[in-house]
Amino acid sequence: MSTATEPQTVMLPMVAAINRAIDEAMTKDPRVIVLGEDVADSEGGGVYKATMGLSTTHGTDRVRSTPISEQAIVGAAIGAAIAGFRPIAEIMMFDFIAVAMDQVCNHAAKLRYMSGSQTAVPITIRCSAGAGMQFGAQHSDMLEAWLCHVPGLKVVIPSNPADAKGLLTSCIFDEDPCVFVEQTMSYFLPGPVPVGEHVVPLGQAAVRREGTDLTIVSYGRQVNDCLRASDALAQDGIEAEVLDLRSLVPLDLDRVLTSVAKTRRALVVHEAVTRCGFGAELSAQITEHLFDSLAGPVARLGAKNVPVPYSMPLERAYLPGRAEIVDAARRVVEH
Amino acid sequence: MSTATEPQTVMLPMVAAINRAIDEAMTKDPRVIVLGEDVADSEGGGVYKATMGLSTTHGTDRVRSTPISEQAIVGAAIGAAIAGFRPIAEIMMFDFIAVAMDQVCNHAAKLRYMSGSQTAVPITIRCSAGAGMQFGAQHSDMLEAWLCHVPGLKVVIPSNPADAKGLLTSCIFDEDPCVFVEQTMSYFLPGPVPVGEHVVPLGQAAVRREGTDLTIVSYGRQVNDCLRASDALAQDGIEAEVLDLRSLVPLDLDRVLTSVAKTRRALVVHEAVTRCGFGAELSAQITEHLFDSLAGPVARLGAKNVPVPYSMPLERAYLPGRAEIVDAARRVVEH
Amino acid sequence: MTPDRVALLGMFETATKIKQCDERFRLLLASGQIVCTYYSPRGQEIIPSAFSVLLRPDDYMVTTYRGLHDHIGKGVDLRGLWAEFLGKRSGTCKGKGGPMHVTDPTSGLMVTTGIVGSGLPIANGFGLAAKLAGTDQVTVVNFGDGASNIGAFHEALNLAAVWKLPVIFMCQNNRYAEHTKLADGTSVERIAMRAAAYGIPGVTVDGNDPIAMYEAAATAVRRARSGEGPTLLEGITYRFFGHIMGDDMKYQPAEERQAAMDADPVPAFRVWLLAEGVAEEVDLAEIEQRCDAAIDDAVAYALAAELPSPDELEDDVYAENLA
Amino acid sequence: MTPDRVALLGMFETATKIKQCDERFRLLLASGQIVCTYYSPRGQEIIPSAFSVLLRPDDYMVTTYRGLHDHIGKGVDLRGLWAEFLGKRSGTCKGKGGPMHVTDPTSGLMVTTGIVGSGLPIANGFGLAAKLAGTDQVTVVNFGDGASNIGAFHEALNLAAVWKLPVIFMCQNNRYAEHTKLADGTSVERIAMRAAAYGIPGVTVDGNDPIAMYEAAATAVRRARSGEGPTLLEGITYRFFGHIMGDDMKYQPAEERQAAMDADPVPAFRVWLLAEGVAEEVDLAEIEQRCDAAIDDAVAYALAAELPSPDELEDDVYAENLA
Ligand SMILES: Cc1ncc(C[n+]2csc(CCOP(=O)(O)OP(=O)(O)O)c2C)c(N)n1
Ligand SMILES: Cc1ncc(C[n+]2csc(CCOP(=O)(O)OP(=O)(O)O)c2C)c(N)n1
Ligand SMILES: [Mg+2]
Ligand SMILES: [Mg+2]
Repeated sequence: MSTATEPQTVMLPMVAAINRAIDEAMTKDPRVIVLGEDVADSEGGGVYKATMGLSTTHGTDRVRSTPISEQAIVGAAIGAAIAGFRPIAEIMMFDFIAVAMDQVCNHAAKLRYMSGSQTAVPITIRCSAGAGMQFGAQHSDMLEAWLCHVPGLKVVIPSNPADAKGLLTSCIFDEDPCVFVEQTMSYFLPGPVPVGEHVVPLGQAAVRREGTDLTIVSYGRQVNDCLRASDALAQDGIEAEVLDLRSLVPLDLDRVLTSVAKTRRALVVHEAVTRCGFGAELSAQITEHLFDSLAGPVARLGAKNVPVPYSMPLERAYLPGRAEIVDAARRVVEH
Repeated sequence: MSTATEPQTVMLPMVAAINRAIDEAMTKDPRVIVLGEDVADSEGGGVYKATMGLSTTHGTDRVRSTPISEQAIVGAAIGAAIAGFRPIAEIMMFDFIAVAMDQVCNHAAKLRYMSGSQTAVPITIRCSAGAGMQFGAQHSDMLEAWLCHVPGLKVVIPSNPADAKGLLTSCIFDEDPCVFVEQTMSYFLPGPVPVGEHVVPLGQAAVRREGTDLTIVSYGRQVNDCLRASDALAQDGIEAEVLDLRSLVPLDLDRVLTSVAKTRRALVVHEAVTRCGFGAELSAQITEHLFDSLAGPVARLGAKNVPVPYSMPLERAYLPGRAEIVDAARRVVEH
Repeated sequence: MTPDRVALLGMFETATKIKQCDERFRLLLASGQIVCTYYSPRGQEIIPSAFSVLLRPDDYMVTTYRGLHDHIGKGVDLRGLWAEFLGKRSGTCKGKGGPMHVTDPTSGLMVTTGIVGSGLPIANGFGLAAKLAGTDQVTVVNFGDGASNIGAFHEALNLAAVWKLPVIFMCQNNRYAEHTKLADGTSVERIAMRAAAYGIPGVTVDGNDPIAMYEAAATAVRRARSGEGPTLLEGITYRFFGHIMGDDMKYQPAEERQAAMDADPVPAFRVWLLAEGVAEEVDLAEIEQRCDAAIDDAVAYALAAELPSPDELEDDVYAENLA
Repeated sequence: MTPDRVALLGMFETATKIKQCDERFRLLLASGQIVCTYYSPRGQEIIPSAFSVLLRPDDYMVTTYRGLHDHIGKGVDLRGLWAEFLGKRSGTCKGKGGPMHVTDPTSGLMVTTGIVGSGLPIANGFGLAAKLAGTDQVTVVNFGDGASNIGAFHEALNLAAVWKLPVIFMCQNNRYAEHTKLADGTSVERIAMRAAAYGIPGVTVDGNDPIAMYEAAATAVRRARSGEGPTLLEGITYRFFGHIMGDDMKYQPAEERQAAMDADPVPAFRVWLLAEGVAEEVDLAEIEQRCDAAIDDAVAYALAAELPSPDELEDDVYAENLA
């Protein structure tokens, strides 16, 4: 990288990339507002500092700290969205969405349909999420499958800082309600992030690694584990193609099918509990479309079917890790 | 049926079978209590009369009408259960569980694990559910997949009055939190119900029809549609085996695999939206276990991927019906 | 702020239209000519009538499944409304929403929800939008006495108070939540007493008294419009025909119901208008005929309208249909 | 109901144990000897100390992530507690729950929840159980000022009032909800004012004043135990060390924090006990040494204890492991 020319990218942790996306969206469009617990600078700019500086730059009218009232937060976002704003509502941790599921699923998701498209709910709900920090069972869940089961919602999970910026920008300007899931374990990992406007469209998976022997489909921070696992597999002569879905709804099924048609073997990896996780949907869809060309069953690797345990060795055993990915991929190839 | 001997069964609609199950459980065990909106007789014994007579028989201490406060209802049930009672909490319609998801999923489901089994939450949550009554998008959802994704919960959906009685009895006396889903459209369909103690264990699927050409796996009222569809299929020489899962968690995977190993073809049918529905999990599991013996991909038939519409022709098009089951089964066999 | 003649006649017209609409619905339902879930608002006509003459079309309203009176009061077109209840394609929401989910942005009727209490947090969003946009639009959200016991009520009132939102929380206290008497589920005698928990005005008024209701609503609207913040308004009323059409109403003492029906607010309003000399018999009869005609027209329109086609099922889920 | 000498010394012992435990946690965390999420209760010792001498082991308690002081006050064994915080197999909950989810039925500490406000509805269930079983057990549920803005608070207080449950809603008002000042998120000055919305007693007390706190708690306990129903009790206190260990506390004015620490309730209590002649220096020193020794023992036990094995992961999800 030359210092003489304006750099195209800067190294930023994901949490800063998210901050930039919001900042730039707010600068570009006065309809973008932010609401959530502790989001304003007088409250520290968010517990993970994702909204730091925004209230100072854009004012506390547009960046509003709220009481601890998730139904009120999402409800206010919905009403303001119908009335023409583009609210970004923060639910501090994904597990807490459980107290607001009615607003999210019975209202945000359904109001366009129930009104025959007379109203729209272009909100973005940001949630930090996931295990790995020893926060225990109520601060560690990945619940994207709940939301993917609800027609009307879009569901987005970035795997790296650049995508976090680009996908969040898409969510903010999308005409439909989007849930944007930010795995806390990824917040502080740096990566190159494009400076200035950067949009990653929803519904476009990325091929993170090309390969011929199996397709590993993943999303969120597990993509990185899949890539590292692929390096290990390559040493054994197994070439994995790694797909990063980026958004689950809309789903880039074409890209998935193209890859699996080529490799004839697929493994789906995600952090959420396996039972009724998004991997089940993917497995079913891949099988429905490609049964005759598959060399073996689509395999799934997710978390164990237990509440997230506190103690570190248990939490480690709960999560799908690199070693498990390698093992699962080997079994897929050996079928 | 002879009138001289005590009949083994009586014809009852499902709602009455449910009433009997609760009545008998309350008679047998003083720890069984009921709470929910309008459940006592002064409030009419439930909007569908499922709890009619119970407060008169067992007293308003044990059959308690509540305010409209689903979090308070489930929370009170949880606390009382930990303290030794066996509460049956009614959530009037399944969609409304969205306001109580935190109590159900973060608490009822997790407290045993989080306490290292020092406490247990033996509650039963009853919900009337499902589309077909033109109630529109907020009174018609089938959300069992949400709950199956939550470790710690059990999920039960009866297809007929006898099972409703026997399965509900199992739920009430189960040591874990059970969600018992009652499709409103089935409430008033009569069927033979065993008189007196009748227990159907959780985790035992029933073969409702034997067949050799494909296995149709279903649960709840759609089992009956599958049976009628099978009659139509039989006229074309297609013999479907129809399985009624009865409980999704625990799942009688053995029974499913035994059947599909025999027929080599499977179709999963449920009322819930297909995307990320329980059918995805079943499809994935069947494929994982039986890939090499399957003659074609596991097919899924659920509701269309839209909020439940109000207008009758739309609601009909939304739901999987008998004709769609026949078509789907034909496609499965033709693969 | 007493209502002038125009306001009074406007209120009477709204009340009459609601009453007649309800009567027509119940008639057609009872005779089997139409089929739909129906939550009768009969007996509760006065509250929306007051707002009908106090709100502008660009003011926002949110209501519930028991919303027909509010829809009419806010000015939702009767043809579309009837067609929506009958599930027709030309209904307000293309037949997709139905009676519990009427939306009509043209008249400012923004959301009708079937989930008890859930309209309140959303109403705050409309209030927030008005505040941020710097307009003086007011939002009215209607809900029942029973709804005051659910969490969303509490969160919404607190947030509205903290943010001083221009929202009127209109509790239509008809003394029953489905089959449950007020006192059996609610720990205060007057819902408006709960305003003390949020430091905002809480006002209880006879919701069947046109003057009292108008004055209380006018005060709340003025307060909201001038940026002074939210009000919790409680109108005491009564639901004549049970929770839902078909309901056996056994839990409602017959005498109590009879007493309420004897004090039917719409004919009482009529008598009062004549007695006070606000209008002549002929004026009121003309209003009644106009309403009748409008309803005849709407019913005929809705009955003749087409049902949607199954092809339309998958539209309107997202801005663009997903693959 | 003034506390007698035994009660006062009991309270002092609890307060001391909490303070020392907290200091040890922060010391070991700061030095990197242990790692865990930690929500310091330092500054809030007096509230649980009052309950520690007023409740029986068979009385129920529910608390939150900021629960260490309540755990100690209710009598959770220190060894198990320390082991649980450190994720050890011999922890109270086998290391599966962790600091935010301590359960210890032996001492009556029934639920510790990490979801703001969610303990309140569950506490009603314990109250209901006691009522149905005809015992005179009391349930205390602790929560913060911020929690009084969430829906579950409202639903729980209403239900407790309607059912007259023997539940004490103990709001530990430490004036911050994470980083948000009370006034910025809460529409009333005193949380106890919200009791009016449920027709139950609402009492605000200096939660750092041992006598006032004891008296208010004793009144609420007596009321609950004698079947008179719930109380909303608000103890004003202050959180010395931010929301969570590691928190930069920038949102807390330094002077405000300093003033609170200057009025540290535990040494103040000590001074008062001596000044009033309730105890001699030697009595208090003995208590302090006893606490210290107990903590030494618990820490040593917890540090030496084994971590759970991955084999244990899938146990305890259901009564019997599913296939
Ligand atoms: C969250 C939720 N719980 C329960 C219901 C079922 N339900 C529909 S209306 C109603 C009673 C509401 O009473 P109230 O608020 O007084 O309104 P009213 O019907 O009297 O206008 C109930 C319990 C619901 N729709 N939503
Ligand atoms: C439903 C929910 N929303 C948000 C959070 C995140 N959170 C944890 S503690 C807290 C502040 C609670 O403040 P308060 O009730 O005053 O208790 P304190 O921490 O001061 O003891 C918040 C917002 C949560 N745990 N649960
Ligand atoms: Mg009512
Ligand atoms: Mg606090």
